[in-house]
Amino acid sequence: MEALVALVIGTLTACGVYLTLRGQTFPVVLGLTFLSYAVNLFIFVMGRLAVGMPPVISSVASGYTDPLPQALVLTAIVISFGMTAFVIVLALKARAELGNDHVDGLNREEDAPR
Amino acid sequence: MLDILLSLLVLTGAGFTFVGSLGLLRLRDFYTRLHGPTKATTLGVGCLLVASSVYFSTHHTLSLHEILVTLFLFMTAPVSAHLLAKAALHLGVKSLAPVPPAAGPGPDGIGKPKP
Amino acid sequence: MNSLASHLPILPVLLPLLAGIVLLALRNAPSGLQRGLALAATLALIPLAGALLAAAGSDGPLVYRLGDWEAPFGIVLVADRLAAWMLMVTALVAAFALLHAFRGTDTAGRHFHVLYQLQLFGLNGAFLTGDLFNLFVFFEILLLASYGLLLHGGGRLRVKAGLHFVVINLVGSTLFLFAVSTLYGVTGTLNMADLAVKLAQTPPENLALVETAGLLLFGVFALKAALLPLHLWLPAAYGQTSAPVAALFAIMTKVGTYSILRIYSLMFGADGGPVANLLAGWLMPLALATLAIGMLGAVAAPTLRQQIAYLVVSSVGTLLAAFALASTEGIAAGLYYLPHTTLGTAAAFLLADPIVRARGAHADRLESGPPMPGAPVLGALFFIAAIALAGLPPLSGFLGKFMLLRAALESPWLDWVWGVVLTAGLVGVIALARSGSLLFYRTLSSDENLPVPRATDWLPAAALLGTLLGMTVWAGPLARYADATAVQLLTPQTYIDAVLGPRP
Amino acid sequence: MKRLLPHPVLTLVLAALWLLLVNTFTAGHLMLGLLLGWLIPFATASLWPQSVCIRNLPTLLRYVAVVVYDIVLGSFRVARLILGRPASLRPAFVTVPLELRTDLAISLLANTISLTPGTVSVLLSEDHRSLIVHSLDTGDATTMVAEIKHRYEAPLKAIFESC
Amino acid sequence: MLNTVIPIAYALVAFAFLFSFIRLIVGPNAPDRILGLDTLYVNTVALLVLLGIDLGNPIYFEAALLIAMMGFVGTVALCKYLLRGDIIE
Amino acid sequence: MTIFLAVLLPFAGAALVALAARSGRSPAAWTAGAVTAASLALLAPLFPLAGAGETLIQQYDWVPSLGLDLAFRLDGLAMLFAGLILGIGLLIVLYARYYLSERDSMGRFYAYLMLFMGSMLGIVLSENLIQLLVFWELTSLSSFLLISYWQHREEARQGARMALAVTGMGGFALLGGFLLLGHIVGSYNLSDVFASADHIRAHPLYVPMLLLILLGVFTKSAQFPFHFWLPHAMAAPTPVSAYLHSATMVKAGVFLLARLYPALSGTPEWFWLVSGAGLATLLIGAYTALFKHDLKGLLAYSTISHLGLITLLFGLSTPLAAVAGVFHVINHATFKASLFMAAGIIDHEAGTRDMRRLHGLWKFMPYTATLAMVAAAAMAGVPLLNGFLSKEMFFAEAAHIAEGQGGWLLPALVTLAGALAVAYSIRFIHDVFFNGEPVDLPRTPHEPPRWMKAPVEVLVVLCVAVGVAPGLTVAPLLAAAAGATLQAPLPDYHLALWHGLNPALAMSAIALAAGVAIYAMRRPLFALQERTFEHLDARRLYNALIRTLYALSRALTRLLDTGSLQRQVFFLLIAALALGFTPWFDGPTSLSGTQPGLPLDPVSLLAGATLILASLATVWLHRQRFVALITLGVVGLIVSLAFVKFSAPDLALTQLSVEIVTIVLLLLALYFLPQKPAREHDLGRIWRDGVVALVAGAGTGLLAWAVLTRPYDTIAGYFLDNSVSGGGGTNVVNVILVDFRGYDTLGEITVLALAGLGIYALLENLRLDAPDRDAAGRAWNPDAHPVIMATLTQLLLPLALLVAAFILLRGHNLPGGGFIAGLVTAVALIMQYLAHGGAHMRARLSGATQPVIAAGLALAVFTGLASWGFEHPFLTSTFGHLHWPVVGDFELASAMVFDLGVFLVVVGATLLILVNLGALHDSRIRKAAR
Ligand code: NA
Ligand code: NA
Repeated sequence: MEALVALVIGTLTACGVYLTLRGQTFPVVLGLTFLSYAVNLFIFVMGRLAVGMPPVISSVASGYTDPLPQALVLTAIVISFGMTAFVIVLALKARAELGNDHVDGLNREEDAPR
Repeated sequence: MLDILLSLLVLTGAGFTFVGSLGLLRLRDFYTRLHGPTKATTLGVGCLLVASSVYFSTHHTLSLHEILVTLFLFMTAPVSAHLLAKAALHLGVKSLAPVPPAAGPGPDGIGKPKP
Repeated sequence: MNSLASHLPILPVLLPLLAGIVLLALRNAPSGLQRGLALAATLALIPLAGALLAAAGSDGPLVYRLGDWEAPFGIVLVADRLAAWMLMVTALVAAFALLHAFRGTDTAGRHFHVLYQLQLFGLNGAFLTGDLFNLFVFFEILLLASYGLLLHGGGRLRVKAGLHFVVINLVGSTLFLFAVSTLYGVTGTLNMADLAVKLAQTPPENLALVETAGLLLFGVFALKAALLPLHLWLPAAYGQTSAPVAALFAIMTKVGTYSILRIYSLMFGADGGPVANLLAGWLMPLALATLAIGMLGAVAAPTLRQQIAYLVVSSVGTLLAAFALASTEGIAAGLYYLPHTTLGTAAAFLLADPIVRARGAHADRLESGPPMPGAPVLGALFFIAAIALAGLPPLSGFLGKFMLLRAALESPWLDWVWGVVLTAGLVGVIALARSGSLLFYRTLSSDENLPVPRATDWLPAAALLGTLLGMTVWAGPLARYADATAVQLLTPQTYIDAVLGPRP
Repeated sequence: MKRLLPHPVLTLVLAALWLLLVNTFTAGHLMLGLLLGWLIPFATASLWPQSVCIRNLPTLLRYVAVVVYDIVLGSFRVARLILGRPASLRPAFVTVPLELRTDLAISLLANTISLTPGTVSVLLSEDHRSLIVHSLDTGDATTMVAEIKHRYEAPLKAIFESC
Repeated sequence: MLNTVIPIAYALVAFAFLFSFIRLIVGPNAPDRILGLDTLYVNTVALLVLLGIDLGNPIYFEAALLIAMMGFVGTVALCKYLLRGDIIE
Repeated sequence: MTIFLAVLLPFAGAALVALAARSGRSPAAWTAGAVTAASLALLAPLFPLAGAGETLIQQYDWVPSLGLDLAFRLDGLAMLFAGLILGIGLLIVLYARYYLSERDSMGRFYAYLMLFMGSMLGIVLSENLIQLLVFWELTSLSSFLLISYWQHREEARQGARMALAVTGMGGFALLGGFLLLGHIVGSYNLSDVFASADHIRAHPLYVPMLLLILLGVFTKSAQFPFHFWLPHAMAAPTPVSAYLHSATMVKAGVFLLARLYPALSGTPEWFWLVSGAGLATLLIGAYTALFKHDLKGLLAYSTISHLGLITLLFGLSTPLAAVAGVFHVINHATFKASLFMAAGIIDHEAGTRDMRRLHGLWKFMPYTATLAMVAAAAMAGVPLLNGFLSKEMFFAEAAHIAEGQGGWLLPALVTLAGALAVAYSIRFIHDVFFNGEPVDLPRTPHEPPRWMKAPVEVLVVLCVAVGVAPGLTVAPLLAAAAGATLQAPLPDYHLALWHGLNPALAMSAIALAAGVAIYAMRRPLFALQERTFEHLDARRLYNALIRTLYALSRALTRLLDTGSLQRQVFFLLIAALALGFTPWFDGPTSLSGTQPGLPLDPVSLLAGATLILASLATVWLHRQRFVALITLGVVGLIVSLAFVKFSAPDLALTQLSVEIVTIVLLLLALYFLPQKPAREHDLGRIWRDGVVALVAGAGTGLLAWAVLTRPYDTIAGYFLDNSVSGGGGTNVVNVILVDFRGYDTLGEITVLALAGLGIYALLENLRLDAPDRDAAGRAWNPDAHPVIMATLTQLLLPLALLVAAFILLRGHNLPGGGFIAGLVTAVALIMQYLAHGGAHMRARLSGATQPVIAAGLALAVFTGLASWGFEHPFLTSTFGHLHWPVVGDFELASAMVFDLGVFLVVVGATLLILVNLGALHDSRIRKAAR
C-alpha cells in the first residue's frame, strides 16, 4: 500500500510541476491545485497509513492513527483553498489588465516562434 | 436471517450500482446512457443505505440517518439528469431517437440564438 | 498570569489582528478615523517591541504557552533577543511607511488598512513563533496580506508582478509543507526546540531524510529572502508596487533571512550533532553571489525603484554572508546590518515616491527629466539615502559592513567576503552616483507643470533616514545587543531550556 | 406570527430530519431540532417567497408508495435492458402535455418521471405547458403519456394545486 | 454470509467505478463526461456505505452525505457552464 | 571635547550656512567664515602644546565592542594640517564670496564647503583609524558635491562621478587595509599602532595590508595610475579646486602616508611601492602639465606632480626625506592655493582659461600678474621662495640615496622633473602675462575686486616669508609636524637658503637651465606630444571599465531576469531538486526503512490507478479546459476517498467541500478566460518541463516512501490522551484544531479572511469582456434559471443548512467542525446562486459578508482573550457539562465558540469570494447598457 501511496504522491507532484510550468494562467492554477493535493496527501501520510482507526476517542476503537498530521492537512487545505481562490481571481485580473491569459502577459503572435 | 437480509441488500445495492454504470458504458447514445445512473444507481445506493441502516441499527443503536442520504440522492439525481439532458440538447449531442424540433438547437428549438 | 505584562509576547501579535478586525468592521467609517486607528495600533507596536527588547535582554527568552499547553504539544511563542529585535525593526518600518501611505495610497483601493494590520500580524507572528508549522501559517498570512497590498491600486505591470509573486510563493509554500511534514514524519514533533533536541539525536539511517527536509526548508527561506537564483520575484514586485507597500516589504525579505538564521542556528547549528552545520558550503557562496548579482542588477536597472529593489537583493546577500560566517561576530554584524538595510531601503522606496511624482512623465526611469520641483530637499535626501544604501560612512551601513568584514577576518571565506563586499560597495557607489546625477543634475527644459512636493511627501522618508543616524550614534549599545543576541543564537541550549524546561 | 414562524410545516420536517441526522432521539435533541427547524426558515425566509400548501396527506403518502414501488420494479426492467442488447432499444422523445400549473408541482412531476425507470424529464417547454421526456425503450408513446398523467400528475395536482 | 458478500459487493462497485471513469475519459462529449463524474460520485457514496458496513464504523456516513450533496452541486455547476457560460448570473 | 567640537562645528555650520543663505549672499559667506574661524579658535589654544611636541588625545566611547572609539589626536602633524585646512579655508571663503556669480547658490556652495572642511579636519584629527576612514569617505562624498556644483555642466557631473568612483575605490581598499592593520595590532588607535610598528612590519599580513592602504592613499593623492580623476575634478568652481588640490583633498592621501609613516615605512615593499609610484607620478604629472592649454589643467597636473614628489619623499624612508616631505606639503599648499586663485581671477576677469588665447595680460592686471608670478616661481623652485627650500631638500635626499645605492638614475630623473616644473611654470607666466596680445577674449580683463585679491596676497606673502626667512617663520611648525610624523627624534637639518655648493644646488641649477631650454623648444615638443602621447589617457581605461561594467551588468541581469514566471518557477524547482537530492549522494542512509507496510487491496489499487490516470488525463487535456476540470474533479474525489480509507474522516469532508467550491470558482473564471487557449509550439520546453516534472515527482514519491517505511516516535499520544480530559472533545483532530493548536487555526482563518478581502479589493473596477457565445460559436441557452432546477434546489437549502448545523455542532466530538460546516453552508447558498442567479439572491439576502468575517474573527479572538480573565494564556479553553431541565445533559466548550468563529469566517469569506466573482457579470450588463 505504501508504494501505491508514494506513487500517487509522485504522480500528483509531477503533474502539478508540469502544469505549473505552462504558460497560461489556467494550467498554472490547475498545477497549483495538483501540488496542493500532492502535499496534502504527503503531510497526511507522514502520520503513516492506518485503516479503520480514525482518531475519534471511543470505547470500541481498536486504536487511533496519528491525529496531528490530519489537523495540519486541514489547515493546509484551507490555506491552499484561500490561495487558489486568490490566484484564480488574480488570473482574471491579469486577463483584464494584460489582455490575454499568458502568465507573462505575452501576445500569442509575439510568443510564437518564427 | 438478519445476515441473509443484509447480504441480499448489499448484493442488490452493489449489483444495481454495477448495472447502472455498466449502462453508462454500454449504451449507445447520451440520452440512453442517462438512464442508467439516474435510476439503477439510485436504487443501488438506496439498497446499500438501507443495508447500512439495518446493520448499524442492529449492531449499534438505531440508525436512520441513512434515510437522509437517500432523500438527498432522490431529490438531486433527477435534477442532475434534467440539466444534463438540457445541456446535451443545447449542444446538439447526437441522439438515436429523433429530437423533436422544440427541443433541438434549430430555429424553433430552445437552443436557438437569441435575437 | 494576571497582569498584562505576563501576556507581553502575544501582544504584538494580537494588537494588529484586533486592529485589523476593528478596521474591517469600520471599513465604511471616515478615512480620518481609520487612519487614526491604524496609526495608533502601529505606533503602539514600538513600545511593545521596546518592552520585549528590554525583557528579552534581561530575563532571557520569554516563552508564552498558547492555550496553556506545554511544549512541545501546544504552540509556544518565544520572544528571545532575536525575535524582539525583528519586532522592533518591523514596528519602525511599519510606522513610517504607514505615515507615508496617508498621502493617498491608503484610499486608492479597498481595505488597505485591514491588509496592512494583518500583514503586521503575520510578520510579528512569524518572528515570535516557536513552532515550525505555525511558522508556515504565519508565512501564509503575511504572504496573502502582501499579495493584497502589492496589488493595491492595480495597474498593468503591478498585476503582472503580483501574479508572478503569488505563483512563485505558492510553489514555495508547497515546498515548505513538504519539508515540515518530512521533519514531522521522521521526528514526530513540530516544536522548534523539540526538533532541535530530536534532530541532534538523528540515527544514521534517517540522516539523509532530515537533511533533505532541512535543505528543502532552506530552499523556501531562500526564496523568501530572495537568494540567487530565487531572487527574480523581488525586483518586479518591489519595483511595481506602491511606495509604502514597497517600504513595508523591505521587511519581507528579512523574514526569510530571519528564518534562515533561526532554523539553522537552532536546529541545524553547531550543536546539531549529525545534522550540524547543514548549510555550511551552501549559504556563503550563494550569499556572495546574490550580493554581486544584486549590485550588478542595481547598475543595470532602468528605473529608480528597480534599482532600489536590486539593492535590496544585494543587501540580502550581505546579510546572509554575515550569518553564513556562523560566528558571534558574523551574526552580530548581520544583526546590526539588518535594521540598517531594512530601514534604509524602506526610506529609499518612500523617497522614490515624491521623486517619481516630481518627474512627471519621466517617472522613475533613470534618464534626464525636467527640472524637478523641490529638488534641493529631495536631492539632499536622495544623497543621504544613497549613502545609506551604498554602505558609506557616516551612516550605519558602513558600520554594518565594517563589522562584517571584521568578522570575516577569522573565516576561511575571508578573501571571498572581502573581495565581493568591497567591490560591490564600489559598484553600488558608481550606480547610485549615476542615478543621482541623472535624476537631479541632468535636466531638460520642459513646460510640464509638475507638482511641488509638500513636506509630508518626504518627511516619513527623512525620519527613517534619521533613524539610521541614530543607529550610528548609538551603535555601541546596538552592537552590544547584537553581540548578546548572536551569543544567544549560538547557544541554542538557552532557547531549548526556555521552551522545554531545563533537561538533565 | 407569520413572520416569526414562517413555515411551521418545514419546522416540523426539519426537526424530524434533525433527529434522523443525529441518530439520537432525546428530548434535548428534539428541542435543538425544533430550534434549528425554526431558525433555518427564519433566517432564510426571504428566499421563500411563496409558502407551500400541502393538502391531502393520505394522497401524498400513497403517491410516495407508488413511486417507490415503480422505482424498484422499473429498476429491474432497466437492468435487464442494460444487460441485454443495447442495439435493440427503442429510445424516443415523448411530449407530455401538462395540466399542472405551479412550479413546485411541475418540478416534482419531472422529478418523479426521472426517478422512475426508463424515463427522464428532458425539457420543460417555455410556456410550462408540456414536458419532453426521453424514454429508454418506448412501446407506445400515447400509453406512456397517459400512464404518466394518471399515475403521477393527477395525485400531484390533488396534493399541491387544490388550495 | 455477509463476509463473503462484501468482497463481491466491493468488486461490483469497483467495476461500476471503473466504468464510470471510462465514460468520463472516453466522452465523447461534455455531457457524457459530466454524467461520468456524477455517476462516479454516486459510486463513491456506495463505496463509502459499503466501507462503513465492512469496518463496522458509522463514522463514514457524513462523508457519504457530503459526497451526495457536493456531487450534485458540481454537476449543476458544470451543466450550467455548458448552458450559460456564466454560472452565477 | 574641544577637538571633537572643532570637527563637529563645520558640520553644524553647513546647516547654519544653508539657513543664513536665505537672508542673502553675504550672510552665507560671513557665517561660513565665522564657522571656520570658530573652529580654528577652538583648536588654537591647543597648538602650543602640539608645537611643543606633545600629543593630545581625547577619547570617548562609541562602539567599544568593535574597538571603535571616538578618538581625536592633536599632535604636530595634525596641527599643521588643521592649520592649513582652516587657514586656507578661511581664505577660500573670502575668495569665493567674490568669485561666485549671482546665479550660483551661495548657500549650497558654502554648505558643501563646510561639510568638506569638517571631513578634512576629521581625517587629520583622528586617533582612531576607522573614524579616520569615516571622515575620509566623507571627503569623497562632499568633494563629489563640490565638484559637481555646476551640475548643469556635463564635465562637472562626469568629473565628480569619476572622482567619487576612484577615491571611493580607494576608500574601500583603505577600509580593508585598516581592518587588517587593526587586526594585526589589536586596536585601531594610532598610539597602539605606533607602539607595535615592528610587529606590524614582521606580520604575514603586512604586504596585503600595505597594498590596500596604499591603494587608498594613491587614489586620494592622485598617484599614477590613479591620477586621471584629478584634472577632471577641475570642472569644479576654482575656489573648490584651490582648496581641494592645494591643502586638502589630495593632501589627505599624503597626510595618511605621513601619519602611518612610523608604523609602515622602512620595508623594501614600502620603499619600492611608495617611491616608485611617487616618482612615476612626479614625472608624468610634470610632463603632462607642460602640454596643458587650460590654465587649471596645467595647475592640476602640476599638483599631481608635486604630490608625486611628496610621495616619493615619504617612500624614500629616510627621516630627512620625511621632513622634506612635510615641508613640501606646507609649501605646495601655499603656492598652489594662490596659483589656483590667481587662475580663477584670470578666468573670472578674462572669461577663459585657454592659454592659447590668454596672452599679454600684464597690461590689464599687473598686480595680479605679479602675485601669480611670485607663486609660480615658488612652484618652479626659484630661490628666495619657499618652493626652493623644500625642493633643495628633496634633491639632496635624492642625491644622498643615490650615493648609498650608487645609482645616477634617481638624481637624473628628479632633476628632469625639476626642469619640467620650471618649464611649465615659465609657460604659466610667459604665455599668460606676456607673449603678445590676447586672442579673442570674451571680456576685457581688469584687476579683480580688492577682497578677491587679498587671499592671494596673504599666501604669496607667506611664500616669500618662508622662502626668505624659514627659520623665523616655518621652522617651529615644521619641527613639530615632522616630529609627529616620525614619532622619533628629528634628524639634523638646517632650514637655510644657502647650504653651500652641493649636489642639490647643482641639480637645481641644471633644472632651472634645462627648464628654460625646454620652454624655449616648446613648439616642436607640442607637435611631438600631439602625435604621440596625447591619446594616452588613463581616463579612457576608466571609461572603458565603466562601460564594461554597465554592459556586463545589463547582459547578466537580462540573462537571468527575463520577466518570465516560467523561468522563476523553473529555477525554484531546480533549486529544490538540487537541495533535496544532495543528501542522498553520500552517507549511509538507505531509501527504504524497516517498518512493515499495509497489504494492498484491489479496490485501493483501482482507486490509485484511477487517480493516476485522471491526473495524467488532466495534464494531457489541459488545453481542453472544461474537460480538464472534470478530470480534476476525479482526482479530488479520490484524494478524499484516500482520506476516508486511511482514517481521516474530517479531512475527507473538508477536501470534498473545498473541491467543489474550487471547481465552481474555476468555472466562474473559465467563462472570462480565452475560450481557445494558445497552442504550445516549443517541443523543447515541453520535454524539459516533462523531465523536471518526472524528477520532482520521483523525488516526492521516494521521500514519501522513505518516511512511510520507517518507524517514528510522535507527540501524538499526548493529544489522544488529553483530548477528552483536557480539551473536552472526542474528535481529537477537532480538539487539536480548536484547542491544542487553536493558534494555527486562528492564523488560518485569517488567511481565508485575507483571501476574501484581497479578492474583493481585486475585483473592484475589474471589467472583463463576457463572451456571448461559447467556444464553438454557439449562443448561450436563453433559459438562465431552469424552473425544475430552481424549484428543487430551493427545497434543498434548509436540508443543507441543517446538515451544516449538524456538522458544526458535532465537530468537537465527531468528524465535522467549523470549517466543514462553513463550507457546507457556503455551498448550500452557492447552490441557490447557481439556481436562481445573483440578482435574485442579492434582492433577498444581504450581501454583507464582510461583517460576518469580522464577527467571526472577533469571536475567535475574544474567545481566546477570555482566558486572560481567568489568568490563563491566550486561547486556553474550558468546558463543562450543563444540565438543563427537559433538554438534559449539555456540553459546552469555549472551543466550540471558537469553532463558531471559524464557521463564520469560512462562510463569510467563501461567499465573499464566490458572490463577488459571480457579480462580475453585472459589469457586462452595465457595459451593454452604455
Ligand atoms: Na445524480
Ligand atoms: Na473537525
